[in-house]
Amino acid sequence: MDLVPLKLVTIVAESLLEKKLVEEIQRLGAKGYTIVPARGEGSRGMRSVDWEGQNIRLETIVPEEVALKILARLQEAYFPHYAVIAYVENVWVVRGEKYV
Amino acid sequence: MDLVPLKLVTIVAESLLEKKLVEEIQRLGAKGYTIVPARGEGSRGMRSVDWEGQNIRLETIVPEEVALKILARLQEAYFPHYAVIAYVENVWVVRGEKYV
Amino acid sequence: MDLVPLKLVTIVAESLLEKKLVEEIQRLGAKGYTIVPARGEGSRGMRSVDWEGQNIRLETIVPEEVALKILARLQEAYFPHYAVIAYVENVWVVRGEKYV
Amino acid sequence: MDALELLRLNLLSPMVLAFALGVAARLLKSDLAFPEALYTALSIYLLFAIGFKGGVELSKTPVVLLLLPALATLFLALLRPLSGYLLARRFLGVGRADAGALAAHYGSVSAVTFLAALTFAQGVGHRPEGFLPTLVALLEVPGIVLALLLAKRGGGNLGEAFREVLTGKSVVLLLGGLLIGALSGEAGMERVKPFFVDPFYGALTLFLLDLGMVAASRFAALRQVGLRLLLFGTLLPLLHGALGVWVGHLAGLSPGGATVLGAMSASASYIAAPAAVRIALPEANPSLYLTASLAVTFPFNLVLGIPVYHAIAKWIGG
Amino acid sequence: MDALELLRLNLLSPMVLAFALGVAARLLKSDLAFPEALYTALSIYLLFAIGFKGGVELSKTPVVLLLLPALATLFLALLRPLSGYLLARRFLGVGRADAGALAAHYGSVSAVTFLAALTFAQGVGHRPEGFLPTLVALLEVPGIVLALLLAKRGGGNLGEAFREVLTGKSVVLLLGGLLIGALSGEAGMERVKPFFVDPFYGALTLFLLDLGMVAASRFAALRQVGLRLLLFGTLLPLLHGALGVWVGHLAGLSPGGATVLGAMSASASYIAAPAAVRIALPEANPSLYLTASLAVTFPFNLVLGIPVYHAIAKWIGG
Amino acid sequence: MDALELLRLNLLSPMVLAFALGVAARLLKSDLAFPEALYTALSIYLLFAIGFKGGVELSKTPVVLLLLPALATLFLALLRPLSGYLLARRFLGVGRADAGALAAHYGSVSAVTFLAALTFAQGVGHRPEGFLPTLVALLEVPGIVLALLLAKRGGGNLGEAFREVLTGKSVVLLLGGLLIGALSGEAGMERVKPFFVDPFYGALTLFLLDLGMVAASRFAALRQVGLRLLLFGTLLPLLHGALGVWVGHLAGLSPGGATVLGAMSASASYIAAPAAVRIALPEANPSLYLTASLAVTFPFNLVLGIPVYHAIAKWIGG
Ligand SMILES: Nc1ncnc2c1ncn2[C@@H]1O[C@H](COP(=O)(O)O)[C@@H](O)[C@H]1O
Ligand SMILES: Nc1ncnc2c1ncn2[C@@H]1O[C@H](COP(=O)(O)O)[C@@H](O)[C@H]1O
Ligand SMILES: Nc1ncnc2c1ncn2[C@@H]1O[C@H](COP(=O)(O)O)[C@@H](O)[C@H]1O
Ligand code: NA
Ligand code: NA
Ligand code: NA
Repeated sequence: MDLVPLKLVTIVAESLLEKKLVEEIQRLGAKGYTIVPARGEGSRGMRSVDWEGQNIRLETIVPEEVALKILARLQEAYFPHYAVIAYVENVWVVRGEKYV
Repeated sequence: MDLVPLKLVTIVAESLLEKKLVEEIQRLGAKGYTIVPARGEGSRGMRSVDWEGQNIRLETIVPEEVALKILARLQEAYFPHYAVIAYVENVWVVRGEKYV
Repeated sequence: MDLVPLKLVTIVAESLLEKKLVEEIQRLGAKGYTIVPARGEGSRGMRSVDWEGQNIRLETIVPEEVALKILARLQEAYFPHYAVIAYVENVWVVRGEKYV
Repeated sequence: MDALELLRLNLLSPMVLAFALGVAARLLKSDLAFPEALYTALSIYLLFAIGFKGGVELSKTPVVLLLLPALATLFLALLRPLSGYLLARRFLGVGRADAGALAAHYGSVSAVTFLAALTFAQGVGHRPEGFLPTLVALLEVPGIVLALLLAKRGGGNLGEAFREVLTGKSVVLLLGGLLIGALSGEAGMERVKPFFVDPFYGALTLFLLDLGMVAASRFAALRQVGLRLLLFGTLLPLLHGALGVWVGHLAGLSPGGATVLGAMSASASYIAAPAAVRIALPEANPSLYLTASLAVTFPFNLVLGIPVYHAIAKWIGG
Repeated sequence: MDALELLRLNLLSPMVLAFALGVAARLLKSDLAFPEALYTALSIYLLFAIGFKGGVELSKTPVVLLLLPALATLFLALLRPLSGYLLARRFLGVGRADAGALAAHYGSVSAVTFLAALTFAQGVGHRPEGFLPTLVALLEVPGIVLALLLAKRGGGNLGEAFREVLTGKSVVLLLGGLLIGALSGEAGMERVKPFFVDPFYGALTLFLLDLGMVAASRFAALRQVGLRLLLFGTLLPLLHGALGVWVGHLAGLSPGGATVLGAMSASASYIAAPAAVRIALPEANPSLYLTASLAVTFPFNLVLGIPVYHAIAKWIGG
Repeated sequence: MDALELLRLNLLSPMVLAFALGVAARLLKSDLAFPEALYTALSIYLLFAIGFKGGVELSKTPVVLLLLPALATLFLALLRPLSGYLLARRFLGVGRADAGALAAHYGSVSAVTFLAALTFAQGVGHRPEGFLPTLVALLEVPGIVLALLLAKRGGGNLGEAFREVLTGKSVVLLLGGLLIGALSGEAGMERVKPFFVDPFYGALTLFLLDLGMVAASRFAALRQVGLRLLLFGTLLPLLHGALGVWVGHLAGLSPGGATVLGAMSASASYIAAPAAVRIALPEANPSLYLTASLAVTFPFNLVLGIPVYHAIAKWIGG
């Protein structure tokens, strides 16, 4: 079996941003994503009191250059004003072509 | 403290498959697993309209050979017809014997 | 963009422990955390029948020495009596100073 | 009341309007969404309540009255998947797996269509027979199983699918509620009426609001699958519905009961069948069967079908 | 009944007491917590039910009666964000973004304050006009939009925020329910009354228990933002409330209706506005606007404001 | 009605049958499952509603009538953990931690058993005293604390467990509801009756369906822990139950009230106690205490115990 190395980008953000973040990552080249509702605390405890609840945890498996683009976009447009964090990991997948 | 390297296999699949997937991974040697309900999009947007909701995200920490067996089994029996993805990562645990 | 390497500690535990675990990791130096409700099976199937449901999956991004302290504390005070597992991974983040 | 007046009455019922609001909300891209737990909670409530009410009625019905309607239902249970399979093969030109999947959906029952028909029949003044929920189970289980048999003919985990249908939550809640209703009778009913009976219709209205959103999210797929599926999804229910009314009438059901049996027969499952089919026929295309049953047949029955079956029942029986 | 007696009645209503219990539970660090799905389910139920009831009433109201109250409401919709913006700039001394954010909150409406006022008015024997839920939507939408315009003046994704408000769940449920109620009328109402009307007040009580916990978790932030915000969050509602009662009276509303319009006008949104503001004005400080609207103005209106607006309405109109 | 007739009536109540359906669903491996949010929502509703109803009754009761029953309850609260501890040490032969854990469970109260007994007593025509929910809290809190003291004797975070019990959701909802009911009285009750009173019994039925599934998932563990635990889990409740009825009678309770106090005394907690014990006595084996309280004692009380305590109450009290 061929295991292909790729990047897994995980974004934890206030749930209000879900639609915008999904559009951003798809525009930057992500072919899929998985979202899980979450809660948490960080440097700004504050989350809007909202029907949607608090945070989402969004994962997307992408090639390295897409991962970098996503991080750059987050840094530019989201980190300053929103409660968002993001990190990258190395993962290995079968069927690597699915993610490119 | 001794940190033991192991593999973390993550499977994202339509929730209908939960019971079957748990049986498969246990049969192939996994000693435990953690499941989180999830939603997502990939190459087939379509998920059955179902009481169970949409996706599950299943994680299991296993030795490398078990990880490979799990991926092989997924590739053979699930990837063709079901909405499933899987990936492997390196993790380090305390009490390595618990997972073997 | 500068990517800073850090450790991601993931703890899966019975949900009853949430408050205690959050206090512990913050005391040991974690600057934030993300929690997702989960279910699972391991060496002790048993979970208390409780309003809170079953497990939580807690993630925290920390420097290596904090990660080790967290694992040591879990090993000492939680692994013997509670249903808890924990593992560490390598992740890369933007804005590394946020986690220290 | 004449037929047009009844159609108007159906269209302006809170139930049908709530479904339309759900559709509109999705088309307007509103962020309105029901939590999954609410959807599940409403499903559990509705199925158990309908079973329970049926059981209490059943406890007052002599068994012999049940015999003919049960036979009629079994007849429908055998015929519906066959006609569904054949029409899918011939008219849609799909393969064996897809035809079997469609047959399973049109061979089993949509509980909500059943509820809507029951509500409609009561609303226009009928008193449909109390044992009708029993018939739902009788129609649901053999229908799915036969359809899967048609598609598989000699392979696969049919047994698993069979067990899945029999112990599926719809059947357990419906039959379980029925049994509890039958055993605890009027005395039990008296105590739980303000929970399981009085608010029932309102809860159904809320549920349909959600179902409208779910159905609307399938409308996009309609364009891909095309006109033929639209025809399939309206003609087959009309055929099954008329047949259901007719055999219901022959079996001695009241016009109200025949209307409901007709609607049951005309309906296509979108809860039990998709789950069973996904396990037993993974190679079938979900886009096809979900769109047909949920985005075409369900709204068709809800809005037009039920008044039509009622008109037929009046015409034959009344 | 005199004013003090009414205040006592309000304070000892299950609704206000449930809110207090929620606050107490949070201050005692109890582990009591509502699942998010329950909060959402209750919200959906309450908004739809209030819309529906309003719609049924509306179906019995001649349109011409609606004209003047609608104009009065639009007048309030234009004035409230302006006064909110100015007071925030002058009295709190905050920047343009924060002032715009506060203006959006005090320019739109808290649905729960509206419900509480309606319940209060009915409780003391008034029959507030049935079209009041229509006025909620009329007050909500222009208020938020104008406030965002004030803050942005020439930049940003205002359109997105506008669409978000119009298709937001509050507005969709309220207006959708209203439409369904108006179309299905008394006949529809009869069937869903045991679900949407009879248990309404109890469901609202449960919801307020949860809201008390949410509000209490903001109390800690109060100390940081200080006394001026406290004054802002009580004086502005008093001003808006009195104004609302007055123009309501001028527009021909009954004392009950004027009380409710006053409470609406006095209220600050904590559902629609935060979402819209977070998207359109991310640089505004949520601590400021959430604390003001949820931890100051909402409890103030619930406990003291509503009886005061009622007293004014009686004094002017009664 | 004689005792056998009452037993039959209890067995065929929707409540007990729903519990049985839940058990059956789990044994048949049905995929029926309640979302966690529904379980929590029902718990919150039931506890608050029972407290509220009790509070309204309480508002009509002279305080002096409460004195003796409260003393009787405190007596039970001290005695029950002691007898539980001793029986666990001697008869089961378990260590100090396990005995303390069992004592905490049989020293506190199962709210659902309390509700079932209340419902049963009302169902057979009694009018149990309105202040009984107050007694639940009085029995629950000291019971758990004393048991933990027994097990710890000189170590550990007992204070934390104590706080946890006092501010636990069961106690907050029950006592909070009671307070709200007492303060808002009949006037408040009138408005929320269609939500908190009328549908109560039906909601309890649904809750028991879920509890049946949870209990059944413990049945497998029964075989491991063996016959002695089964005896422990039925004899201890019989003892505590008879004692509870007796002191209730001495304290002047009506036969209905004595039946309910007996059932409370016979019950074992499976909500508050497990949480407190897991924190304070992590070395105790959950398999033991959860199986005993949830899979043995709870169904025993629900099906057999309550009619037995009622028979005793009739026999003693006339
Ligand atoms: N060190 C961390 N580890 C894990 N999750 C974090 C961490 N810091 C922040 N988060 C998550 O990111 C969200 C936003 O963080 P912040 O912008 O720091 O408030 C928080 O609500 C947490 O869910
Ligand atoms: N690139 C991706 N990154 C993260 N999750 C994915 C990705 N692609 C697919 N998924 C998840 O896997 C599920 C099934 O994928 P698919 O079979 O491509 O429809 C989706 O619903 C997503 O939850
Ligand atoms: N090998 C494993 N992989 C993933 N999750 C596990 C594994 N073993 C245990 N868990 C999780 O950790 C929880 C406690 O484990 P245990 O203490 O072994 O019962 C389980 O309920 C699972 O959610
Ligand atoms: Na179905
Ligand atoms: Na709002
Ligand atoms: Na308890």
